[in-house]
Amino acid sequence: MSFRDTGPLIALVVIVGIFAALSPGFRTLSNAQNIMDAAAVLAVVTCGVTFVLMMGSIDLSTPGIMGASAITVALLVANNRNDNELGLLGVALAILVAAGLGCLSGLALVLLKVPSFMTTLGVSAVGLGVATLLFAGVQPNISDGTLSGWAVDRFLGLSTLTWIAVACVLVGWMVQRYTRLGRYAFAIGGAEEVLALSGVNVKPYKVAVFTMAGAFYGLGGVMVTSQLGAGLVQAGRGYDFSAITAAVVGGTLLAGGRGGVLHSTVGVLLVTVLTNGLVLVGVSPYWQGGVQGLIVVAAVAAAVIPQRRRNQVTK
Amino acid sequence: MNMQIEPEQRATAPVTALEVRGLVKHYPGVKALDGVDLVVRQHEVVGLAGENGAGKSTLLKALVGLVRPDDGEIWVRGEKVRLRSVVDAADHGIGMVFQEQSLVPNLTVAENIVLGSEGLGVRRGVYRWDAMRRLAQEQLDKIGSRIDPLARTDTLTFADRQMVEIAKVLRIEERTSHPPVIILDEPTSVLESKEIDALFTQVRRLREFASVVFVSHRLDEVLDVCDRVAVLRGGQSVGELPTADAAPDQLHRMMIGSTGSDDHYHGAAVEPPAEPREPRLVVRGLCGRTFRDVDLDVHAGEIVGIVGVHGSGREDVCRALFGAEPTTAGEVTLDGEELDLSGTRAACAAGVGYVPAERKTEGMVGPMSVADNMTLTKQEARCSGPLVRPRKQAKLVDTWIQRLSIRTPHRGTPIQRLSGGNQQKVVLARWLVSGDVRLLLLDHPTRGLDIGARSEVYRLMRELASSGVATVLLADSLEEAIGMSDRIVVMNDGRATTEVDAPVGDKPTPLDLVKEMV
Amino acid sequence: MKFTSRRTAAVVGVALAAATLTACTEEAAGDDTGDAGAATESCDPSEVTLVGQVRNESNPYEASWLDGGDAFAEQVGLSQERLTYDGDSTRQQEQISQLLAGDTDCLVMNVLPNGDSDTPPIVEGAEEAGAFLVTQWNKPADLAVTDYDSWLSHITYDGVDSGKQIGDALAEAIGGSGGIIALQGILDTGAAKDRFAGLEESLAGNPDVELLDDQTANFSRAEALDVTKTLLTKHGEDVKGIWAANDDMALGALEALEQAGRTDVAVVGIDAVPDALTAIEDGTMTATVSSDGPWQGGIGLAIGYCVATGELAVEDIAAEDRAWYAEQFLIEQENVGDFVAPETSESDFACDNLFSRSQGAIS
Amino acid sequence: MSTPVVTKPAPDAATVARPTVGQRLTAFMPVIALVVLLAALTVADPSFLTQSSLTAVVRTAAPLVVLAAGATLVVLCGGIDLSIAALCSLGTVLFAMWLPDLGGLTLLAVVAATGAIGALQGLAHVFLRIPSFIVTLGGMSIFGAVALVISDAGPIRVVDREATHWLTLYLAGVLPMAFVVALLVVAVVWTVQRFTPLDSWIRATGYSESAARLASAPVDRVKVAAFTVSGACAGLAAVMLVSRNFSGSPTMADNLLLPAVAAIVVGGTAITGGHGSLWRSLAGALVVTLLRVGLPIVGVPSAYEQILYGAIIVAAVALTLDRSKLLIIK
Repeated sequence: MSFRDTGPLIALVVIVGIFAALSPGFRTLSNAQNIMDAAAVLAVVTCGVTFVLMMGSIDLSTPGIMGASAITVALLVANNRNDNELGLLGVALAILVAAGLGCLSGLALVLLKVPSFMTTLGVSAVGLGVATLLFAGVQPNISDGTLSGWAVDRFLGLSTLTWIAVACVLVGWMVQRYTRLGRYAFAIGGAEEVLALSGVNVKPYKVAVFTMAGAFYGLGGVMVTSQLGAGLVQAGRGYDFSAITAAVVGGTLLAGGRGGVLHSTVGVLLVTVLTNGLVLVGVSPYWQGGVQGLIVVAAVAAAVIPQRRRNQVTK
Repeated sequence: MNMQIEPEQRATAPVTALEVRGLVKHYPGVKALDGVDLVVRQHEVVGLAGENGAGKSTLLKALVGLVRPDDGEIWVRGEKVRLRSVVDAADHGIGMVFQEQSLVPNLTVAENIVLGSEGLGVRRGVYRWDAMRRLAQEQLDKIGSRIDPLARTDTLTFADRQMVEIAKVLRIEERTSHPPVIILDEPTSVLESKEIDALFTQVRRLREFASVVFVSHRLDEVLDVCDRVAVLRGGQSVGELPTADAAPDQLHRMMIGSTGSDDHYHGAAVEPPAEPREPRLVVRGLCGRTFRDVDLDVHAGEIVGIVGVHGSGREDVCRALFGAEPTTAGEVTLDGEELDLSGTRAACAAGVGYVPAERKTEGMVGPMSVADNMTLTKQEARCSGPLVRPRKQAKLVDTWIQRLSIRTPHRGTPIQRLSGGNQQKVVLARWLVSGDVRLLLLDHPTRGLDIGARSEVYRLMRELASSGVATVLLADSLEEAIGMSDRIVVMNDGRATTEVDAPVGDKPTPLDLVKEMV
Repeated sequence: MKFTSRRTAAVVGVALAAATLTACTEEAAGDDTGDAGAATESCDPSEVTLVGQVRNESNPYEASWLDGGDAFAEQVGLSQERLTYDGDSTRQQEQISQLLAGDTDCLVMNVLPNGDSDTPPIVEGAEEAGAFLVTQWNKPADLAVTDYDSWLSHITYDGVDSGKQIGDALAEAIGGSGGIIALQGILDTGAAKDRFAGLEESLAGNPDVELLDDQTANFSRAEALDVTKTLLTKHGEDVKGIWAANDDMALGALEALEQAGRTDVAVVGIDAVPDALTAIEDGTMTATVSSDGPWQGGIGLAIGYCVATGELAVEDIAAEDRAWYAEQFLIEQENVGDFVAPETSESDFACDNLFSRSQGAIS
Repeated sequence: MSTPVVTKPAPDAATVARPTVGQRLTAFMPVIALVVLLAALTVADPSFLTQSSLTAVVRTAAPLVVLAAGATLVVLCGGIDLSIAALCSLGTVLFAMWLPDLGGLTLLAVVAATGAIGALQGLAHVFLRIPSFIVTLGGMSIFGAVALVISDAGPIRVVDREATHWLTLYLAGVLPMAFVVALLVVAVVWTVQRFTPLDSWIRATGYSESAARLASAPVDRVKVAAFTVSGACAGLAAVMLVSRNFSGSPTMADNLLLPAVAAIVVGGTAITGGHGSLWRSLAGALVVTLLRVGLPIVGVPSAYEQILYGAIIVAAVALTLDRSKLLIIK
């Protein structure tokens, strides 16, 4: 394990230490649970974005895809808008819709050869549009017991949503480590042209990665719906940049080819601890964003400086 | 090794494994292939020689399905084939080790070896690392390599990676029941001599169960390892030679179509300065990441070669002198004045020039024009005051295009469309346009160049030396170092251990140097 | 030679500058619409264009606003152009200026400005183009509607009052003493500030109620969930009540309480969105203050329509009806039944009944 | 076997130096996309194509053009500037706060201040070797916080409208002054770039930073300069917004980030650096503005508007991107 890999972990420990020293409220067990619960959705979303970043692409479609899946699931499980009561099947369908939207970004990337930055931006707008269409002016509130129970029921002190996130991270890690899809995503970030020379057609894998990322965002949207008890078009607002930030802070390289799901998860915890700690320490709400930005830059700088070389390329 | 070979196959008379008939390929404005013929028999190593631009790479690409010929036929074991992709070629038993290494740096060796045809290593999209490691080990065993299949590829040395490439290409054996045809494109261009020997051993091993097409710009190597050499010129086959009775000269003449000079290294000997003057470059006790206590003197008009194996630290010394690699201690003076090593700008301003080894990624900016590449460094060459004077720039660039006989359609052509030798001349010209360069650091200036282009670069180096420029040369081969240098410094494990004078007429032999290097 | 060329350059430069200056005009040439001030001739009812603009349609309150606008438009046999700007101030300005660049003779706009600072440019643009404008919710205090001819009216609810009303209701619900936390709206809006000021007034009147913490959750349900969870951890059992600057945040806080297993905390909000009303009916939420989306969507267009068609003259609108507070009610469990389905009737939008819901001029 | 006597037998490499028809077309693609979009909007609503309507479009587009133009330089260097919108918001606050004291100098002061902040980001990127994405992402939240704090989280009214009045004038009755200024910015930056070595330095840095560095191009200084100009442009855009809104607010321009980046990419500038120009971003900004204001005005319902926006923007990039310069699309 190189410093690059352990750096974010050290940063996490240091920040936890500082907050624990500053705030008695931070050191409680219930706050630890709180942090884990708060990190759940971001962890799932970041899992998805990590695979895209590993390929060296970028994904800004999170808000749209999460919004579409949040509304879809709210309309498919028992709710106040219609008589649907599909339960878990509804959840699966919502994730399917999300995966479809993710697939769309991937297809636009490989078929139209438009950079992912733009295709995902476009798909995000499409997703929000679809969500607004389905929303049709009346908030769908869910009354499905299972889904709303996810946010409330606890097992070993953590809510079901948190366990879902843990499962997602595990699945993500397995995909990254043990499947062709995951390894090829990694390889595409490392040397895409080599894959072509080895007779690998990378296009289906790229589409598959975007589809999988879409599915993760979809699950994220479902989780937000479960937390809020209602389907919101804005369910994914802000998750695009916070997920990318978390992944990068965790050591996943924007240029691709390095990092992974576990790295990103450390990043997610780091970002969540920061948000939580700043509120507990009592930093003015005005300053919180700024302090967070500063710490993110500092964390990356601390991880980068030891490896600084002359003539190094930084984009 | 060679467990797959059935004895009777080896015993039978030479069977044609691969045949190319009248291959034609046009690119806009260029006829890259203009009726090329080639025959490769089983268990034969065929050399392919030709200057850059003779059509070698296009022919190779056509053989592995990366380029679709406009006309002509490719026959594999008596069957006419159409190769649409690398996979197609592999199915017909043709595989290639690419010039630019084609391994994914952040994957393991095992993955790289099985990449694209994982077979049992992947079941329904899920990796089975054990099976994958076994598969890779089988391949590595074929070439007798001891590389750990689960090592990350970017932790390997260059030579090891080359071995992995060969192991990887041998996978095609599993796609065909026949002995495969392995193409090695410039495999030696970045290897040190010891590593080259190891590679040649591999090539001879390969011959036992495969056919090999070997491409190198080093004619001595081609003659050494091949059974037969086919020569291309201007996109046409101009003939072939059995290597048994061929000399480099003969081959060279075929390649360039005339009688070249016998010794392309030394055009005219430079008179050594009558009395010893102060050296232009004085390096004392230079330390850095990969080198320690390096001392070095270079006089004006002198070419000093630094030789050493991989890891000797000579590249880093070179970069350090240009300010592109940090130093921790040491003094460097240029013409008596202290040389600022804090960055490339300072070095450049002091009259130091550097030609990097990685031309494509570090030497030139591919999509930019010849003119812009040539004038990227010295602003005074194209500006008056802060403004660019297009006419001044054009005039100057055209002058240098002519002086160095750079073959380019126009000064505005993107440099990436030029051949390697012409690209390198542009990169060199960059330091010459302002006429104030005092020290030139040349890191493998002839890497990947054909003989014609090389001798032009040599001529240029000589001219510069005779005009008083001090040159530090990291040569592509020992012979080149010996041929070009007036003095040779041997580096070993980060230290400059020995210094050997190499005046014209009293050159050391490669053997002398190798002894010092290891 | 050099000298002369430099002189030429100077002359050319001065000439250019002069030309530039003389060519500058206050407004774009072209359509002859902008004879500043309200159109003196009245429009034929069928020629009136009705435009309703809100932040987005993915918010139940604002969607119901646009629906109210549609209902009014239907009532007078027209249709409403629905515009949304996704909470993006610049985009709102862009849409308005594009709208005003078209035919503005009989244009009626019922606009929800994104923030206080967005109102002046909208007003000035409308004034210049002569389009009839009614704004709601956000307006800088020192901008007087009576200074303008095209800006017919500004309607809002008294934020200080609503903040205070729910603050008092909350104090009562927790028995007059104990700790509460406050969830603020988007800090950069008048509504958020007024409502919080109302809470402070209420706190002054209830000295035993202690404000433990205030944080912004940007009027968002999701953010309120996270902030509330963190604040619950920080203050634990001390939290007896949660004051939220709108119902969306109150609903988020309710979810957080449910997830934390707390049932002893009173929650109040503002806006009376359907979900909040349901929550009040169920007893999980304590109080909210009504604001009536469909009515707001209709009334703005109705005022503009009446003036545009000449049934009402700008001069005839009383000064106190140019900027006024609309009627609002504190909704608690006892009276929630009256508000579950807000209804507007045609009579609400009759030209002689436009200002019936006024609670007085904005002070 | 032949024995020719020429020394240089290979055919003279590529005789094509002139761009082909296709290449020329790519250069004009952003303009073509613009015209097509305008035509489509006119078909949807014939009353859209009036002079006053077009005037309004360019007036609206002015701040976006300036923002995108500045950020284009950073993108050409191979980086990205995500802080422009937040910096622009901060600029509006600074302008509104300083105007009473500084009067006519406020514009210069704001542009200088945002330029300096941009330079600071550039220095952090260059010397700490932090990817520009991260530096400017951090900058985005830091500037947002600073703007919130100094403005006390509220809009600041600009009472003295004379200071920005000139920006609201019209040149020759049709061209909004703000747009003229935007054009000037593009023209000036382009001219400086074109007639100094900057152009080749910037492109070299964008295409291949290490090659540029080893050729002794002042890579670090060029990058810092690009960030500085990007910051200064954000300040100028801020002044334009203030002239339009008569106030400064800490979140005023925050939503312009993605449209600005979209404008750059729609213009055909490669997000990976090297290839592109400010003129392309100008056309791109107009396309994006047309989409933002045109779609709702011609009566596309909000939900469909977003779907259309997403689809058209991807299609526009598919049209304008010169893929011959890019080997791999990430």
